[in-house]
Amino acid sequence: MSDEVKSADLAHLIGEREPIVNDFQIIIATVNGTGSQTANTVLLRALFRMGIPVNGKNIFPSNIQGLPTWFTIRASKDGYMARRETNEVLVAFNQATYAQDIAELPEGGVCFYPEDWGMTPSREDISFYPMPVEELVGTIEVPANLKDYIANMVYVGCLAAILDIDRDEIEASLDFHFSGKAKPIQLNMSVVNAAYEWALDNLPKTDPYRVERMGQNDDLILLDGNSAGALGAVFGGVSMIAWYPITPSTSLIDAAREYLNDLRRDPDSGLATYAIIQAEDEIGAIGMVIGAGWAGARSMTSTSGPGLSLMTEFAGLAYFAEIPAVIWDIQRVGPSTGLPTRTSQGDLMMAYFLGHGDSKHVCLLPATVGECFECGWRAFDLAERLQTPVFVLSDLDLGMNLWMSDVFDYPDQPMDRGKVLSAEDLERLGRFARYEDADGDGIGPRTLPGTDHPLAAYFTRGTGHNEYAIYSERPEDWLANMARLGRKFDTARTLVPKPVVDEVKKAKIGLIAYGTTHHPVVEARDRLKQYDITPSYLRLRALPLEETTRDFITRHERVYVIENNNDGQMANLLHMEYPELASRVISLAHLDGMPLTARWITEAVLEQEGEH
Amino acid sequence: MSDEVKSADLAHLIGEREPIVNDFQIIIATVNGTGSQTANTVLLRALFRMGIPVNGKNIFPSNIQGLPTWFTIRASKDGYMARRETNEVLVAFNQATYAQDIAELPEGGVCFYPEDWGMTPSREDISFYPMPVEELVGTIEVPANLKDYIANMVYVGCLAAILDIDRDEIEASLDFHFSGKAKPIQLNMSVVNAAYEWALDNLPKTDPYRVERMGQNDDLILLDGNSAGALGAVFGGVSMIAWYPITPSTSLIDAAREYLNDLRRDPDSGLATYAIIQAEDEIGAIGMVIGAGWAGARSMTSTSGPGLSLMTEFAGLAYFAEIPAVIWDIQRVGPSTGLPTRTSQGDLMMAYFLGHGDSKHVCLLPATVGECFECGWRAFDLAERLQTPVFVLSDLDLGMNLWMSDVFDYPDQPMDRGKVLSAEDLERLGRFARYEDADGDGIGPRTLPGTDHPLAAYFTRGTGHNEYAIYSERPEDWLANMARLGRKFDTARTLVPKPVVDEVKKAKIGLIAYGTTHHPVVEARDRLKQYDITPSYLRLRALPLEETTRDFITRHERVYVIENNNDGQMANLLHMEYPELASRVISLAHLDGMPLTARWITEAVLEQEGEH
Amino acid sequence: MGIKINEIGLERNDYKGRPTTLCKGCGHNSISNQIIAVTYELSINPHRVIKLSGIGCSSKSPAYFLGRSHGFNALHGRMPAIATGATTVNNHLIAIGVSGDGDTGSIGMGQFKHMIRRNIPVLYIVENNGVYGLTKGQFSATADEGQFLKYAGLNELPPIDICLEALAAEASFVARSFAGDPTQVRELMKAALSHRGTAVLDIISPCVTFNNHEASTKSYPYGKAREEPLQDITYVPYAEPIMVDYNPGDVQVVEMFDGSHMQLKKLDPASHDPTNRMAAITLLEEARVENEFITGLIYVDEDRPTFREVSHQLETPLVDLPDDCLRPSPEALEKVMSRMRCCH
Amino acid sequence: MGIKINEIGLERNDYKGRPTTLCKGCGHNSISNQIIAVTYELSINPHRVIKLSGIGCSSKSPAYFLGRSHGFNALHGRMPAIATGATTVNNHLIAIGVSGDGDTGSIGMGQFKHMIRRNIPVLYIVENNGVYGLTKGQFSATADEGQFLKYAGLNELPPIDICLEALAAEASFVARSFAGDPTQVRELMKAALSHRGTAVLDIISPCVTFNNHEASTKSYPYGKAREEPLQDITYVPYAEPIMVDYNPGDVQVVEMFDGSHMQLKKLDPASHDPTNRMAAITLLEEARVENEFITGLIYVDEDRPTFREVSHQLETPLVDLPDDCLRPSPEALEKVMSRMRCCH
Ligand SMILES: Cc1ncc(C[n+]2csc(CCOP(=O)(O)OP(=O)(O)O)c2C)c(N)n1
Ligand SMILES: Cc1ncc(C[n+]2csc(CCOP(=O)(O)OP(=O)(O)O)c2C)c(N)n1
Ligand code: SF4
Ligand code: SF4
Ligand SMILES: [Mg+2]
Ligand SMILES: [Mg+2]
Repeated sequence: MSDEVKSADLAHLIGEREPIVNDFQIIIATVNGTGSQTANTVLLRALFRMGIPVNGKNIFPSNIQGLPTWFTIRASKDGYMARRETNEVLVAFNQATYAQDIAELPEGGVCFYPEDWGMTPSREDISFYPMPVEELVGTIEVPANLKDYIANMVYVGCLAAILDIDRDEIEASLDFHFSGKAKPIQLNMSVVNAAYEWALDNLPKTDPYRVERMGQNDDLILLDGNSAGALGAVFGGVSMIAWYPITPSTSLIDAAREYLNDLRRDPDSGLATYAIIQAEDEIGAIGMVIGAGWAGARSMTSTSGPGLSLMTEFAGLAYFAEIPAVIWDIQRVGPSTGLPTRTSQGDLMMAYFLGHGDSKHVCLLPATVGECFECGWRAFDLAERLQTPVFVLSDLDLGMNLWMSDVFDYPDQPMDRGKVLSAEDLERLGRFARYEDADGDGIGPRTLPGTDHPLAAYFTRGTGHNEYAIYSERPEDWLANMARLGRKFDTARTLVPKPVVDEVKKAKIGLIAYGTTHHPVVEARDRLKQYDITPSYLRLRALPLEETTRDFITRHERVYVIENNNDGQMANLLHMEYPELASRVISLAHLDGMPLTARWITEAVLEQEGEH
Repeated sequence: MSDEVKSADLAHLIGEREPIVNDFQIIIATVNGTGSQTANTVLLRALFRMGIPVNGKNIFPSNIQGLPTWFTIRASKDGYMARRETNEVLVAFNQATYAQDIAELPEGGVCFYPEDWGMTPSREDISFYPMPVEELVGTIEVPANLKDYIANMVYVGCLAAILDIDRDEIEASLDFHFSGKAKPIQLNMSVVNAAYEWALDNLPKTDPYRVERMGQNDDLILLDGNSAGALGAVFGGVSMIAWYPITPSTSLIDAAREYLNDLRRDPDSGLATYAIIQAEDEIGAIGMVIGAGWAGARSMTSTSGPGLSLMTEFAGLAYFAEIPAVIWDIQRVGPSTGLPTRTSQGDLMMAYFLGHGDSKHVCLLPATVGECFECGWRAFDLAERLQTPVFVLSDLDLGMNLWMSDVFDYPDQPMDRGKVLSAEDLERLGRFARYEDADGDGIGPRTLPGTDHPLAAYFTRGTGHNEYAIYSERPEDWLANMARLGRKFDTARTLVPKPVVDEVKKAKIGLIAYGTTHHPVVEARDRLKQYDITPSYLRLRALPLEETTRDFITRHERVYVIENNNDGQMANLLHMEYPELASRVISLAHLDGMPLTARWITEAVLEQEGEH
Repeated sequence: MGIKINEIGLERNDYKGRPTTLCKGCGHNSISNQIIAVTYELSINPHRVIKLSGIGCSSKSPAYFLGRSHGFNALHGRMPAIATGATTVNNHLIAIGVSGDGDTGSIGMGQFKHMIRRNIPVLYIVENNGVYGLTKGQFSATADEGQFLKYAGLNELPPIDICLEALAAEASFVARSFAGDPTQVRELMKAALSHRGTAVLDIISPCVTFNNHEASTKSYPYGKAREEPLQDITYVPYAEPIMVDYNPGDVQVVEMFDGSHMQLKKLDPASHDPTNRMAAITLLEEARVENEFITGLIYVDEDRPTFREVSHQLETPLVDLPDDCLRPSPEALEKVMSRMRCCH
Repeated sequence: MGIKINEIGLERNDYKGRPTTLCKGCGHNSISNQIIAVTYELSINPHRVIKLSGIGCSSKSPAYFLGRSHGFNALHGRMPAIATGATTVNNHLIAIGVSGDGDTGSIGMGQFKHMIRRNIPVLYIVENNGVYGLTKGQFSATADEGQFLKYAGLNELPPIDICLEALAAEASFVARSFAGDPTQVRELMKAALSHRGTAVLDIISPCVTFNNHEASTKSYPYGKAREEPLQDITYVPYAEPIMVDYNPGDVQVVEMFDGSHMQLKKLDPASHDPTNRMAAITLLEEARVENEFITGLIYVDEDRPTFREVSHQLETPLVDLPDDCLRPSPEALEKVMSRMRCCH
């Protein structure tokens, strides 16, 4: 039966209300460890394949099995990727939370639930769709241990029927999920079909929500930021990864392992041309990365807050001894162990200043999976060019959730290995001073261990040193070295990705955001239009800051810095960096573990502007 | 022979030039590991006992034996305690550096040197005093292994003769140094006397420098900041110290061990009523401190930059789980291992924000040994009242050098053990919520392990929690808890030591300093008077900041923040804290390993003011 | 009516904690239950106990027992430091530490070693499952060499032996057990709670979600099939008389520091003497070579003093000292000052 | 005229470093000299060597030898991580790590253990003096129990045994020596440099400034008086033939991974077999009990593969791979993308 016909059949069932098409949010409430992930991602991908802008977010507990977990899928014809506070369509698959889940539905909302619970609809103002889960699963031949798991396909089928999701796309998504393995695809699909047919015959549609195919998504992909970052690192030529498991960073390493296994084997021997070391802890991990970077390999680690804390001392060493390294921080909620499975932008200040004494670091701030990919390779160019650790600050929302993206572009420039002197170079130059600023960019030349030349060797140390890397306590040497590091940091300003500016003519106010906060800001700007507020927008993509940002602030009377942390850390950095402009820089920061929403931002800005 | 007569005898020898009395700086250049410390401190103490304001600074290498080391003694009739760049009187006791040392003497300077080297005076414009060291030492009965050591007493004797230092005070100082042990006192004194006599007979005085007794110093002491801090901690009732050796912090623990051994033994059994644990590293040290603080004991650690870096993760836990702890950071030059034996104020920013996520800490900023003593005990009151780690940021200059101070005042208030509920309290209240803000000060009540009541127990964790310390991932709980921590931090603002303000009527500019930078600022303000610049002065004594500082900045057009680090960290914090005033807050920061001088500050301010 | 109560009038329920959030069947849950049983049976007053842990599924478990005891879920691998600090200032507390193989064997190796070296009085339980449970199944330092796991792939590094590491650091009480052998776990826990210093209990505690297949030496099937108890252990509280109902040769009686006893019924004639350190080390090395899964008491030394004792520290808990013992008198300060005064 | 040069035409001076700043007579200086002698005699090309260390007097010493080799004076206790990273990406480098007893036994315990577990190819020297030299004489974790020091007072904790710790972590080469026995130090170093994985050399290296009194087992007087060498060791380079000039029973020949040999002339009949791990462990435990100062080769296993080998990593150093091997082709990316594309 073709989609057209089917939807026609359904049409007459729809109540009086205007249909709402491709513009609502689904929330699926389940118990973790029951395998609902497959069902949820398949639903998400099916909508994606229908060309509908979608974004999925997994809101899961720090636990392995038995606790409540939610998955939201937002379909947005306008292409908004941010989370929304309200969910119109609920799949109540968790008995422990359904009362609360239902209570939170807006008027006119929808609730799918297992009729097996024998629960009686508690609200008049929403559409209830009972689902005979056990019965439907019972009709299919399933190994006992898969029953719970497969049961999730029942809601996939029912949603498909009621919301008009194309079953071919569901099948295609299952095919993608099980990378073509016929058996599981067929098994899951049979449940989907059974549920679908049953729903068509038994559930008169009483709600206005449905989806419709939109333009093709041919050049789009659906991916999580951690996979994208890992892939980027692989195309950045990473050779050594040392890490220690921690949520939400682990999946970046898992992805890197798979990609490297595919793409970095020696054709003849089949041996790995890379190394991945699961270290004993994060101190070991970053130490290994620094050792490898010192020896000349592109090496990286990935961690989250607690691990970053443990890397503090080594970060200072790498900064001061000037050793390239790439450190990904997939931010979760802190302080301390905090909320390990919730998202935040709370490590910004720490990463920027990581280490005792006076140290400052280059930080990249990806906002999309596309930028995760780009940071993946570009971080190495920056680290080797600047001979310094580069921090990539992603977060749980970007790293672990599925986002739409254009296909990734191949790096548009060859690898920049920085100033490395070969034996030939040394022969030609006849001299070598490791920390000499010959080019005025603050960057000295380095040599790699194993370079076969009597001049090649130098002694790397975290202690005070002169241009020849020789230990020195002389005040002049210390001053000169710190001054050079300052010049190098200024060079960094010119090399890191520039902010993206969307200037609105005559706008009095501006917004500044970075990372995932970008998505709700885009939506919030549209909402603010209704209030005749049309702020300019600057999205930061890196630290240290450069002139673009200063100029942007200068051109506006008030600049709101929107971020997902408690203390307004980026606003603080802007105050420090531009004291003369600090009075116009206003912090709008909020952190409760959830990604920011357009609503919160809109209201925060309105409240502020009300005061003006 | 009485002082009067003697100085009379000397008088006629003095050249044409005006005598310069009690206002010059001596520098003693030696090789480390040769035991010149005794000689130097004895000299310092002798002048101190003569009632002359003095300050001594030991400029030593990160090494045990054989490298150059310098000791400067400044006599200042005006009572300035800061280092000065120029040294008028040199004791050239190190062959490796004497050429340089002599070259650095100002015109009219003085040089004492061992004639044994057979060196020929290289400059006309300074007074040279050769000393027959070997010959003089030869005349005395000394065990061979003490010869080098005792040789240092030769310059003590010669300086005494030429500069007119009272030998009785030298003897008294030796007596103090060897706590009354007759043999070493007599042995050293005999060399001093021999050299003294010889100098009187053989060295015609050709320089203008001399000392004269000034008013009595009866109620003054001469002490290093680490000893003062340790003593303060003991009078703060510290019961547990866990530490790991690191320069320049080690001597604080050594002093604490001695004081505790004296003052904290059980009268009956003679057993220790305290514990000192040399941990395996700084992570262990702070962990032990937190464990002890959680269990209800006043516990502390002391470290320096690298150790502080390692404490990052635990600092975040203590902040978020709200456990009292006291951490001393005797700052040395960073980044990284940096200059382990040089002073700095470079850990300020790091200590304030130590930990990932959004954490902020209470920091005390002692400027004098008296304040080290006070911080020693007050830090515990603050830590237990606020249930949070308190950082005391001293530095190498304050911690390891000898400073004059008034005798210390006994704590003016009983120990504040904070909100601790006993079994009786629980019985009375009938309920217990660990993180409930009943009093509106953001501080909840705590119970100690071992409290014999069914309600007493709670579960301490670094993960998100509700008022009952129960694990929670609910956004509302997270927000509420962080909001309460914010209120608690505001309470801290009201409890930490207030800044010391010296307001100058109608002054357009103000200076802000903290810690040891205070001393050169005092002198610089006097110097600036000559240029009709009379800035007001605010000395910060703690973080977080409070209104006094905001008001001070508001009252002045330009405020210069003077500090001994590279990045102007306190200026940065002020920019963050007071964005609306940031444009008037100007950073004057300098770090080369040496304490700041009045000259540098004066010139820096003049240069800035020139621009205005 | 007639709810069982123990000597101090508490029910078993008074020793329970919050409902577990660990997976059904997780070995850690069974260990939590043994802790509840043991503390109940020994009539330990919950308020005297502190529950300490690092980070991991294992480290979560203290929330699931002894709800009336103070708990401290610290940082990954850092529980030994917390235990050291807390017991040093209050040695009357009974410290029960729960860690995991990752928490102890990987990130925590250093602190584990030095806690043992100081002989800090704590029952230190390693819930050893050969994987990182909470982070979803990576290999830990105790994973079997050559083992394959769905997510982590193949492990080609040799496992560290928690017990051997403990012995190398001069542990005074070392035992190994199996979550599937609750009786032995209980008797060993009782003895460990009577021990003078650090008691290391390496309990194989299967992770049913990530590492429970036969091939794994940390699985239930393997444990059930292969466990070789060294002794039949009976703990005899101080109060009760020891009755040796078989000929002395077959039983070894170990007197614990608090006067209670362990009765060790030897299970084979040429059996192990747990008071002999050399024998203990050899035993472990042989078991490694033969890959035998031996359980029971491996080593005990009740004579080794604790850190507090070697530090000549007062027996009274430091936290119980009145403020005036903590802060010396004004006279004391005056004395110190006068010694320093310019001209005394 | 006739300056001695080695096979690759370098003088002994080419192996020297900057002048030492350590105390006169410090054991560490003599060890530096042996490193210079050994690398010179073995004609090792200095540019192939990397010198790694942590923090301490011992860790300063790499500045004082092999001035033509890259050096990395890292962080306190963290040199093993640096060694792991550097050798993993360039296994053609010859890594010489110098650490101290504090650097390894206290703060560095965890990294030390896990480096050994991975069998990272590095000659890991512990210059063991029982104190923290650079911070002026506190006790380290290897200090003698019951020892008294001027500044630190009395040590009442048992020492950890670097060699036993190494063995527990499955070290494949473990030896102990004495800075006062340069010949043995040299032969052991040569063998260690031919070893496949981690070679742990625990060298008692007296601190003349803080811990050199007779009573200390880490002093020259004690070492001179009490050293009991296990074997008479001769290293035979690959090139040279082994000549067994005494009856086989008295000599044990160990073939190293690179084809060179160690000739171990047994010094007493019932002597130690360094290829037997159990024997090695027992030997150390006996020495501890009897407090004997045994030196020599304690354990060696040339069959244990390195981390690179078990990781199935290419033999070619990763740093030598051309950029186009590092960055996969545009086609490769296109292939990955097409798999992800919405509708492939
Ligand atoms: C510093 C730090 N690094 C990493 C983590 C992430 N993490 C949480 S638990 C865990 C491992 C737990 O393994 P184990 O100790 O064996 O406990 P199990 O879950 O197996 O019982 C890790 C790596 C963390 N919480 N802190
Ligand atoms: C993180 C950190 N903590 C403490 C120190 C101070 N420190 C420098 S060397 C050293 C101990 C060195 O002892 P050891 O390793 O035995 O070397 P030795 O000087 O005895 O040769 C310490 C504690 C440091 N540099 N870094
Ligand atoms: S994941 Fe494994 S260790 Fe964690 S709770 Fe589940 S079964 Fe237990
Ligand atoms: S202090 Fe000791 S270890 Fe350090 S250099 Fe001197 S003798 Fe050697
Ligand atoms: Mg585990
Ligand atoms: Mg040492």
